[in-house]
Parts: sequence; C-alpha cells; structure tokens
Amino acid sequence: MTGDPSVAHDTKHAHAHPSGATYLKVAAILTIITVVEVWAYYIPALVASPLFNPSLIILSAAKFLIVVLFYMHLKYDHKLFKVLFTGPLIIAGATIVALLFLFHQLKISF
Amino acid sequence: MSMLRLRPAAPALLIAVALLTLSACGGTEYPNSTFNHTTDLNTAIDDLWGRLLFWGTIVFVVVEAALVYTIFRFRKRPGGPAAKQIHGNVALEITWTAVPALILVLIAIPTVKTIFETQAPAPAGALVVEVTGNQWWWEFKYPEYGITTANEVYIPVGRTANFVLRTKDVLHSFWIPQMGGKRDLITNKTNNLWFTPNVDLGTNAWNGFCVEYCGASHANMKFRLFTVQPDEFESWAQHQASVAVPHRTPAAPATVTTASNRQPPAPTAPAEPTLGYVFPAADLPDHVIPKTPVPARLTYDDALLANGDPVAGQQSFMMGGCIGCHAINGNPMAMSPIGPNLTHFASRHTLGGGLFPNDDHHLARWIKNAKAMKPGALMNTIGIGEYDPILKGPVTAGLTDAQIADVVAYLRSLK
Amino acid sequence: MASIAAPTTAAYASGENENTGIWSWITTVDHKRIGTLYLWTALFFFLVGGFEAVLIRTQLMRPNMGFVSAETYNQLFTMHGTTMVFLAIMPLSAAFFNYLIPLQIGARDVAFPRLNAFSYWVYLLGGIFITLPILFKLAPNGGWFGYAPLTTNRFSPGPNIDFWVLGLQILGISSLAAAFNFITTIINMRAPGMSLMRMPMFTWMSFVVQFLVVLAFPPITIALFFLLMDRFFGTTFYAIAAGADPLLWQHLFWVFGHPEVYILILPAFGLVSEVLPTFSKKPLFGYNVMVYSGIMIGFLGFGVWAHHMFAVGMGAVADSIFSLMTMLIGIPTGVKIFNWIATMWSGEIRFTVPMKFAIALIALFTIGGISGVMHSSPPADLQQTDTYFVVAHFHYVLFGGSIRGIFAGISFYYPKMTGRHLDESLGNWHFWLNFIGMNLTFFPMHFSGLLGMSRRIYTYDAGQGWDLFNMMATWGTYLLVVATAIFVWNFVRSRTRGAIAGNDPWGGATLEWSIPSPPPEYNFAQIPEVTSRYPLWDLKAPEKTAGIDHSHADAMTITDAHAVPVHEETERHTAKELGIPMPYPTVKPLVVAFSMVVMFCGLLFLRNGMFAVAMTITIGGGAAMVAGLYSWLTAPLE
Amino acid sequence: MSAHTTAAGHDDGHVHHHYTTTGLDNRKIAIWAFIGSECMLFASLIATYLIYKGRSIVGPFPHTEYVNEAGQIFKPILDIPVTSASTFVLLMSSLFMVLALQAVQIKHLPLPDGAGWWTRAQRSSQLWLFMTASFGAIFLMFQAYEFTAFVHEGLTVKTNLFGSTFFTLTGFHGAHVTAGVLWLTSLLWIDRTRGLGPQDELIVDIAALYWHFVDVIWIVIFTLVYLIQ
Ligand code: HEA
Ligand code: HEA
Ligand code: HEC
Ligand code: CUA
Ligand SMILES: [Cu+2]
Repeated sequence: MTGDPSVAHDTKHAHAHPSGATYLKVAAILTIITVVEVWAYYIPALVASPLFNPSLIILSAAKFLIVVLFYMHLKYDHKLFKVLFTGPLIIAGATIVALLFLFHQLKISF
Repeated sequence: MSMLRLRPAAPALLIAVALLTLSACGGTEYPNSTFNHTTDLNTAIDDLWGRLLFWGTIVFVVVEAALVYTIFRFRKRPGGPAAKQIHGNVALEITWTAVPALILVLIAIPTVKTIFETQAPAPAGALVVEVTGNQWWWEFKYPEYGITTANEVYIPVGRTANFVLRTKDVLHSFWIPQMGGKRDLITNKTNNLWFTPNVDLGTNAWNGFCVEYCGASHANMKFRLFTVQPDEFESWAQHQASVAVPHRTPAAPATVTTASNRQPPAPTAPAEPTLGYVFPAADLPDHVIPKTPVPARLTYDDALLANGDPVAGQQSFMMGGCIGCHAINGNPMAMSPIGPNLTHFASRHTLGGGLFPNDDHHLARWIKNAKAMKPGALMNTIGIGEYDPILKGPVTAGLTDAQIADVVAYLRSLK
Repeated sequence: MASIAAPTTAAYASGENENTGIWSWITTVDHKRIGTLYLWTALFFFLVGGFEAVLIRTQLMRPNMGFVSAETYNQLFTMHGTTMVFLAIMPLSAAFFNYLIPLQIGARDVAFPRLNAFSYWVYLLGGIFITLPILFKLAPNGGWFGYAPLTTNRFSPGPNIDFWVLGLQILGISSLAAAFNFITTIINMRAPGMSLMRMPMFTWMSFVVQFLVVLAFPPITIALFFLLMDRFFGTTFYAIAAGADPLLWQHLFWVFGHPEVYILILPAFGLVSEVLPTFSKKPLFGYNVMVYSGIMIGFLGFGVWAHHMFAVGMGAVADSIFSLMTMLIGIPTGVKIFNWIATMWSGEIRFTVPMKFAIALIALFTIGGISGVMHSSPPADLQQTDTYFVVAHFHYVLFGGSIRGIFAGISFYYPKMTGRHLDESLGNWHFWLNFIGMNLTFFPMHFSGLLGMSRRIYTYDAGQGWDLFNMMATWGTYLLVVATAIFVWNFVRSRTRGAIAGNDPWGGATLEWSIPSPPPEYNFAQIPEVTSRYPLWDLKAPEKTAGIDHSHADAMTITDAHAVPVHEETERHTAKELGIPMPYPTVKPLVVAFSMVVMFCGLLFLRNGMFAVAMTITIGGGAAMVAGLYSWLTAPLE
Repeated sequence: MSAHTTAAGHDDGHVHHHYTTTGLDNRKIAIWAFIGSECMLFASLIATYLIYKGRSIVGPFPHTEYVNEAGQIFKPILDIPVTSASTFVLLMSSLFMVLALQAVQIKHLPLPDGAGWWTRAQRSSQLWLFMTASFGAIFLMFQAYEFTAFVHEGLTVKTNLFGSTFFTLTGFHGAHVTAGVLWLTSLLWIDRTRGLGPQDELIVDIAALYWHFVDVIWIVIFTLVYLIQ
C-alpha cells in the first residue's frame, strides 16, 4: 500500500494495451468456442468419441489462455508477471495430473 | 578449543560404537529387530538396507571428516595466514554434484528392483490370511479353513503367507518387525503383504504391532505371530475350525495371581485327543508375554475364580450382554461380529489386543472393566458398580464378581 | 506483553524519544517491532512445545510408565508437533523475515506494513486458540498430520479436532498474508543496484520459502476446509460410509507437508549462510550455485510428497517415481553442505557462538539428511516408517537443522536487534549442553526405531529391547531443558546487561550492519546504492571484494530513489527530523485479525447444536472483519 | 484495494514518490502472487472433484440416471443449458471489465467530433463497472437457482461424494465471485463519489485481474465439471 498509484506508470507502458476492438474480438472468439463446446455436448456421436474429452480440455485451455493473455494483458505486461503466474500454474497443473494418476482416474498405458 | 576439535567427531564415534553393538548382538536382546533374514521379504529389505547403510556411512564419514578437518586446519590463529578470498570453483561444484548423483544411482537401481519384486502379486498357493483392523484389536480370518480368530495368527514355515489387509474403522498398519515391512490398512481399500517364513525359523513366536496412529489405544493394538511347522499348523487349523464346546479340565489352574502365565505345558493334548495343536505356553519367549500392569484401582477377588462354573458362565455370557458383541462358534446365541471372535478363546495366549496374558486373573478384570484395563476400549463395562464413562455413572445392569468368575470358567473351557 | 517493551539500550537511551508503551506495540506497523513480537511469541511457543516434549519423554523414560494417561499423551504429541512446526519454527523464521529482509535489501519497511501487523496478530490469536484447550484436556489428539477418517466426527466426536482444524486454518491465513507481503517486498523494495543475484543469501532463501508458502498452503487449506465441512456440515469428503477415500486427505496434506519441511529448513540455511562467511572472513563459496540449489530444493519439494505414504500401497510405479524424485533432492542439498565447508576452507575461522551453531548445523543436518535418503527407498522405508527411526530423522533435520540455524541467527543478530551482545560464556554453555543433549536425545532413537519401536505410542512393554535407548533419550531431554533455560536466561538478561555492540560487531558484509544497533525506525536515513554483493565489505575492506563484479544501478532509478553510495550511518535521528514519512500506527489490523478469529470461533458452537448462536457469532465476526478491512484500506498509510 | 487513493495523498499536494525496484506498483505484484496461490487452491478443489468423480455410492449423479432401492428415478442432475447461459454471462462480465479498465485509462482523452454513442460509452467507467458487477450478480443468481434446484431434486452437500465436491468447488468459486462483486461495487461507489481517472488505473487493474481470474477458473470448471462425462 506504500506504492503511490500516481507513479504506477511502469516504464514498459509504451506498448499500449489492446484497443476496444480487440476486446470485442476476443469476446466473440470466447463465445464461439463456448458455443462449440456446448453444441458438441449434445451430439452423442461426438461424446462417444475418445477424442471428446481431450478436445474439450484443449478448447477450454485455449479460452483460459486467451483471457489470461488479452484480458489480463499478460501478453503486454511486465515479464515478471508472466513468471509469477506461469510458475504456480505449472506446479498446480502438474499436481492435478499427478493426483489423478495416483487415484487411477488417469490411466497411463505404456 | 581442544574440545571443539573433538566435538563433531562425537556422532561418528556414536555411530561406530552403535554399529558394533548391533552386529555383535543378535535376536534375543533385540526381539523386534528389523535386521534378521527371517523371510524372503526381510532378506530383500535387509540387502537394500545394507547398501543404504554402507553409502550413508561413507557420506557421513566424508562430510564430517571434511568438516572437522576444515575447522581445525583453518581456525584463526595469531599470525596465521589471512583468509583467501575465493568465490567459487566450477570444477568443484560439478564434482560434488556428480559424485552424490552417482551414489544415488547406485542406491536407486536396487531400490526400484526391490520395489517391483516385493510388490508383485503373491505367488499362487499362498496361504491367505484376511486381516481386519479394528479399534484396537486385530481379526484374522483363514478363508481356506473357515477360521476366525483375534490377535493371534499362526502361519506355517516355508509356505507363503499372503495377508489381505482391510480395516473396519480408521487406518491401522500391520507390522511384524522381524518378518519384514509393514502395510497400512486403509478404509475402503484392500492392501496386501506377503512373505515366506524361512523353514529354519522353527516353531517360534513374534511380536506384531499396529503402527499407524489409530486413536486412544493405538499403543495397545498388538498381536502375536506364531510360525509353526506345517503339520502343527494343520492340526491347529483343523481344531480352530471346529465348533467350540466347553472342555472341562479339572486340572485347569483356577487362580493365577502372578502376572506371568508361565503355566506347566498344557497336559490336555494327550488327555483330550480332540484338541489340536496350540503353541505351547511354556515355549513362549519372554518378549511375547505381556507385562502390562493392571490398574491398581480395579479390584477383583481372585479367590472367586476357583468356584467359577462354566455352565452358569455360559448363561451369564448371554445375560451380561456379551453376545451383543462376541461370536462363539458352537454357541448359537453368540453371533455378533462387533468384538473379537471368542471361539477357542482359551487356546490364545493373550487378551485385549495382546495387552495382557490370557489368564484368569487378567480375564476376570478385563470382563469387569475393560475400559479401565485398556484406555478407550470399545467393550462395555460389565462389572456391577464399576464406573462407566458412557453412562457417566456406575454400571447397574451387569455381572457380579461371582458371575464374572463363572464367565471366566466358561471362556476358559473354550479350548 | 509489557515485557516486550523496547529494549533500553545505550542507543535508545541516547536521546531517541520513541514511544514504548504497550499501546505502541499493539498499534505498531514497524517491521522491526513486529519481528520482535514474532520472536518473543515464537520463543514462548517453543518453550511450550519443548515442555510438552519433556512430558512425552518422561512418560517414555521407562516401560509401562503411568506418568500421563494415554489420552493426555495423545494430546501432548499432537500439540508438540503442531506447536513446534506452526507456532515455533515457522514464526521464528518469520521473526527473521520481518526483522532482516528490509534491512538486508536496503528498504525502510516491508511492502505492506499493516498487512504485516495483521499477519502477526492472526498468528498470535491463532496460536492461543489452538493451544489453550490443552489446559482443559481438550487439545487436538489426532497427530500433527491428522489423518482422516480418525479426525472425522465419527471417530473423534469431541471438540478436540475442531480446535485443530480451525486453528490451522487461522494460522494458514497468517502465513499466506505474510508470504504475499515478502514476495512483494523482495521483488520490489530492493535498494538501487541490489539485483536479485546480489541479495544476501538469507533473503534469497526466504524468497524461495515465500513461494513455497504461497503454493503449499492452499492444498492444506482445502484439505482442512473439507474436514471442517465434514465435521460441521455433514459433507462426505472423508466419510467412509459414503465411499470416501482416506488417501485424499493424505495426499492433500503431504502436497503441503513436504514443501512445509523445506519451509522450515531453508530460512535456517539462509541464516547459516550469513554466519559462516562472516566468521570465516570469506565470501560465501559458490553464491550462484547456492541460489540455484535453494530454488531447486524448493521446486523439487513439490514432487516428492508421497514418500510419506510408501506404506499405503500406491503401487510399484508410483512408489518408484516418488522414490527417485526424493533421492534427487539429496543432490542440491549436498551441494549446499559442500559449499559451506568450502566457505570455511582457507578462511580465518572464529568460533563464536553463532559460528558454533552454524557448524553444528552442518554436522547434524547431514545425519538427518542421510536418514532421509534411507527413508526414500520404499522397501527399506517399510521397515522404518512410523517408527522412532523417522522420529530420529526429523528431529535431526528440525532440531539439528532448523532450530540450530535459528539459534545461530539469534546469537548473530541479537546485537543488531538490541544493541547489546549475548553473554559469550552462557552462550557456550547453551551450545555445548544443547549439542550433547540433542545427540543423546535423538541418536538412540535411530536404534529403538530399527529395533521395532513404533512412534506415537504412549507406552511400551518391558523386555522389548528399547529400555536403554529410551532412558538415554529422556536424560538427553533433561539436558536440553538445562541448555534451554540457560539460553532463556541469557536472552532476557543480556537485553539490559550485555556488552554494548556497535553497528557492525562481527565484520558483516551486508547492509544491515551499516546502520545503528538497534536500527532507527526508518532503517536507512538515505537509501544506499549497492554496487556489489558485499556492499559493506566494499566500503570497509575493498581488498576482499576486489575479485568480483561491481556495477552501478542505472541512472534513472537512482534519481528516483535519491540513493547514495553505501556508507555507515552512525547518527540517529527521528524520522520526523529527517522528513521521512513513516506509516501511522494503527490498531485496525488487530481489529480485523480479532474479528476473523471470532468468526472462526463461532463455528465451535455448531458442535452443541447451537446453530443460531454459531451463525450469529460467525456472521457477526465476518461483518466486523469486512468493516474493519474497509476502514483499514480507506485510511492513509502514512 | 481502492484504499489509499480515496483519502490519501493527492489533494494535500504532497505526493512522495516511492521508489520501487522494478518500477511496478507493489499491489500489482501482490495480486499476481495471490493469483498464483489461487491456482493451487483451485487445483486442489478441482483435483478432488475429479478424483471422486464416479465414486459416489448413491445418486443423484451428474451425467447419468440413478434409480434408488425404492425405484425412485433421479435424472442426470446437471442442467447444461442453464449453466451455459450463466457461463456466457460471466464471460461477458469479463468483457465489461476490460472495457471498464479501458474507460478509466482513456476517460481524459478529448472526445473526437461527432463521436458516436459507442465512443462515448467507451469512456464511461461507471457504465462498465456497473455492467460487470451486475453480470457477476446475475451469475450468482444463476448459481443460487442451480443450488436450490439441486436441493429440490435431492442433492445436498451430504448426499454423496458428488454433492460434497460439487457444491464445495462451485461454492468456493461462487464465494470468489461474491467477493468480486463487492469489490466492484466499492469501485463503482468511488467512481460515483469522486470519479475514477487515469491515476486510478492501477486500482481498477487489480480488481480486473482478480475478476478475470475468477472467470478463467469458471472456464475450467465449466468444461471439467459440466461438459466432460
Ligand atoms: C526440516 C525438515 C526436513 C528436511 C530438510 C527433510 C529432508 C529430507 N527428508 Fe524428511 N521429514 C521431515 C522433515 C524434513 N525432512 C519430517 C518432519 C518428517 C516426518 C513427518 C511425519 O511423519 O510426522 C520427514 C519424513 C521423511 C520421510 C517419510 C518417512 C516415513 O514416514 O516413512 C522421508 C522419505 O523419503 C523423508 C525424506 C527426506 C529426504 C530425502 C530429505 C532430503 O532433503 C535430505 C537431503 C540431505 C542430505 C542427503 C544430506 C546432505 C547431502 C550430502 C552430504 C550429499 C551426499 C549425499 C548422498 C549421496 C546421500 N523425510
Ligand atoms: C519442529 C520441530 C521440533 C522440535 C524442535 C522438537 C523438539 C523435541 N521433540 Fe519433537 N516432534 C516434532 C517436531 C519437533 N520436536 C514433530 C513434528 C513430531 C511428530 C508429532 C506427531 O507424531 O504428530 C515430534 C514428535 C516427537 C516425539 C515422538 C512422540 C511420539 O511419536 O509418540 C518425541 C519423543 O521423544 C519428541 C521429542 C522431542 C524432544 C525431546 C525435543 C526437544 O528437542 C525439545 C527441546 C526444548 C526444550 C527442552 C524446552 C525446554 C523448556 C522448558 C521445559 C521450559 C518450560 C517453560 C514453559 C512451558 C513456559 N518429539
Ligand atoms: C460393546 C460390545 C461388547 C460387549 C457387550 C462385550 N464385549 Fe468383549 N470385547 C469387545 C471389544 C470391542 C473387544 C476388543 C477390545 C480391545 O482389545 O480393544 C472385546 C474383547 C473381549 C475379550 C478379549 C478378546 C481378545 O482376544 O483379546 C474378551 C475375553 C471379551 N471381550 C469378553 C467379553 C465378555 C465376557 C463380555 C460380556 C460379559 C463381553 N466381552 C462383552 C466388545 C464387547
Ligand atoms: Cu491401530 Cu494403531
Ligand atoms: Cu517429506
């Protein structure tokens, strides 16, 4: 709380944040992905496919990334924040995967 | 200053002395030692342990020696050389990264090998023993023979015993230090532990423990393992599988006031041929005989025990509510699986989760007030007038001391 | 808390007119005062935990002892573990984080001074909350890792475990708040020129620890939250009848638990890395490698948790993976050990009390580390787990490592904190009795463990071959009591009677030694500009640092900070005289902390079916907390 | 949070420039560290949900039908259309949030001649803050509806493993949204009382980061809990 907001101008501020148009585009993409996901949920043939779960996870990961990169402007911000976020994210992801493996919810076949 | 020079050597000395002591003295002095090659499992573990100890000792000696040498050699001395301002050295860093890595590889390879060996499924033809953990006693079932017993388990030497481990309540862990590693008993899960006792173990008795903290009487959740010859085992198993009928043995020692249960070898075997093999009480090694003191405030007049009547005891066994929890194969009224199965109870050497010798002295007190004998015990307080923590007052509907003597006689007759 | 009043040292006496009343301590936001509060409180809890250990050991002195009952014993070891881990070592480390980090990085305070006060108050109140029940024989009794389902209502119907669940939840909040604070402080409050690779090693290890806290506490928060829901609201997370898997608790707990042990040791490693170079008159050997190995230990620490569960039957593949990961950690840790020895190599070693503790840490931690590697081999661990061999392992790393590092740190920084030295000969008595007592207590446990003695047993039978080892351990503990008593006496007495210490009594290399002892409230009258890893040696003994890179911070940041080259500050002024704005004292963090604890307390009433009372207290506490927060956040800082 | 700025500093003319090593504001570093920590928090919750998936002994179940001993039929309980709608609402609130931040940043720029309503609207932080907060609130209403519907259909926190994990996971998320709505409302309040300008960019940015993170978590939850079977 010591930091005074008026000097919060980080030096990298030069590369401007994306404009309103970008934000709208991003929103559109997010909506489309969501619609696709929900649509796929209602097609039994797709649900039955072994690729269903992986592709849904990829789609949601894509949404995740887009929001983080654009809305949370990680793409434009200081490198430090990328480190502060990706480090924990990797550990968190690895922990989930390890736990699912340990509880036999993920089966790895050699 | 001179003391300082010696000081870090102290642990090294301790280790050396200790290693000597350990290698010098075998079984009896340390009856629960983990180092004996008694089973295939324990041999595998001990081989691995040998490597760990070897490399551990080397690392220990190298580090402590380097440390002692450094602080001795470079202690500040008047007129001594000035400190050299060294900031680092890449070659050294690489060396002391690589050498430990190498040592770890030498540990890791046999480790992984042993993991896969010892965790393979038990070989076919193994004797299955279903172990169920209960707060705070053990149930053992032999599906092959239709036996249910408690706190004492027999296995024949030379044949693989496969313990199938489950628990009825919280987590426990099954461990006979002399036989090899332990395994946890996990709620809603079945675990396995198997090993083959060496043939040369002979007829012997071993301590078993619960080693996962399981509440008030975790410390008192013990059992005994008996390794016996295959024919002895068959005899034992056949008898245990039979229904228990009261055997009257006039010679039965009615009053045993000493804590020890070193009785003369049971004269029953020749006299009553129907009885099967039981590990002879006289041969029990000292360390499997419990020495737990009886709480002083729990009083019972042992003289009553002489007049115990088994037939009346069987009645009291029902009146006293024992059948609410205990099963006796042969007594159709007693079917409950809540407490330990008491069929052939008299053939056991301990009672209360291996906490006391199974003699009349202890049994009477146990029945009178199990909770006083064993903290938290989940058996009702039976003796009239005893304080019961659940009722928060004295027991009114229970058994008198004389009735307890009858029950003791009844249980004693279940050979 | 009156006894905590500021030390009346020469420096304080010399005209500095500081407010020392009790109210000033309650409202303080000064990182040094908060550090002092942490230190006193944590030392108190260390004594409590030690006292519990003494009772434990007395009960185990001989077979079949009746000194305490089974129930009492179970509460004692649970509280001993919980107290030592959460109320003693972590906050002792926090005392150093608070006191030292801003001084070492050349800052006037932490990033969020009021949050810092909040962390302390939450810790204090949480500590009281979890400890008090032992006076009523209602203390938690499920072991420090509280395995479900034993800790669920069905098997622990009393309020004992409630105190544990809520207490740890409260303490977790304290640690997390502090961690965010220190991460920000270290990233953002460094003096100009103090690049990451110029930070003192203690600050570096603390930095790593903060990330461990930030990532390790959420899993236990969740695990505890599940247990809380199960106990108070009848959910089924650990309910065996609903098909729950008790390994869920174990995994979540150890995902936290293993990083936690590095949370406990890395600050000690950091302290020792300050002490060893100072008394060897040499820079730390392999600074970069020390940094990387610390990071490595922290990182690998997240991939080994299941080595606490080798007996649960995870399967051969999982056992192997966790075993290998665990062994890997030995490598960076070994690197640290060897670099410390190399630091002393060809130095001029002075055997001061802090140095003795630091050397002893190397000697004893190694023993604990080696037994750790012995655990890491699952088949071997099947003979060791849940026996006294494990107890020996972790006391060697914790008491031999963490506590020793902290004692090194206390005797090293005492002059900085108080302006006076600890008594050297009392310090030596403390050290030697402690060293002998520690080995006498814990070394025999290796044997009793391998010879079959399991842990967490309130009694054991005669004739099991363990009598001698237990007798030794108990007598060792009594020696430790004497040693600790000497320490306490020295610690208390030297505040007023110790020899006066100057700015830099030991010939240190880092910024904290460039300012008066005890430091003025603003720390640095002028923010120093750092040009190398050893700023004070640059100033006082340039020949020592000639061999390393020096460079200045870039011009812009310097003007921003009004930085001046490192110099020794000898004069004391008040902040007002210097025109340095200081944060206002405020009681609001305490108010928020208190209402938060009240909020948690409310849940206790659910146990007696007093739903309305519980909800009133909880919601009332919560509302007070939010109101307090608003008022805190809308008030200016300085 | 909004803290400092409201009362402190600016009007007394004495603005002392705090030096920071990176030039970044402390609060922004702290919020990112906090978000990192939250990753682990939700990882634990999500892992638990997935671990217990398919392990409930009794229904209702999320994706499959369940008939109890009494012959009572429980339909798959999850209501995908409703949740899709609420997911969309939360996504849109994220859009409004970025627009709010942008509005704070560009508010002071002069309006070009003949600026349309969109250009004007883009400068209204109050509008977007209000929209964000109310969409957050709508999301919460969806969730309240979903929870009550489930309870009526016989699923509570006590029913089975699914109930416990589901309510806890989504409830934790809901609590985060609630905190976010409160936070945004406070910002809106400040905006209404004294107006937020470019100098307040940071406090809006921090709230925005939090809000987006909560959104991102929902993206994961929606897929893993609702869509994957
Ligand atoms: C400060 C705390 C601390 C630290 C630093 C460590 C460090 C280590 N610990 Fe320990 N551990 C605990 C605290 C700690 N531990 C606690 C509290 C428990 C018990 C919890 C409970 O059950 O209540 C425990 C339990 C525990 C277990 C579970 C035992 C069981 O219950 O069955 C294991 C298993 O692998 C283990 C392993 C290790 C290893 C491999 C290290 C390594 O990090 C050690 C690395 C160090 C060295 C190896 C020495 C120096 C290295 C060299 C000199 C290089 C050369 C060395 C070799 C080639 C070997 N620990
Ligand atoms: C963090 C560190 C830590 C520290 C420093 C210690 C310190 C000590 N511990 Fe520790 N111990 C643990 C952490 C620690 N322990 C943990 C995590 C467990 C596992 C718990 C569990 O299983 O759940 C454990 C378990 C444990 C056990 C096993 C209990 C069991 O399994 O049944 C034993 C037994 O001997 C023991 C002994 C000791 C002793 C003798 C000390 C000594 O070194 C203590 C020295 C300190 C003193 C001697 C202080 C003396 C001061 C006074 C007496 C003054 C009193 C005054 C007041 C109270 C005002 N500990
Ligand atoms: C509430 C249930 C309950 C009742 C009623 C009960 N018991 Fe028990 N009993 C137990 C349990 C549980 C144990 C195991 C206690 C332990 O070891 O922790 C036990 C243990 C025993 C043992 C020791 C068994 C062994 O092998 O260790 C004996 C003998 C015994 N009970 C006899 C009796 C008699 C006789 C009665 C009636 C007069 C009785 N019990 C009534 C529950 C009960
Ligand atoms: Cu059963 Cu411990
Ligand atoms: Cu560990």
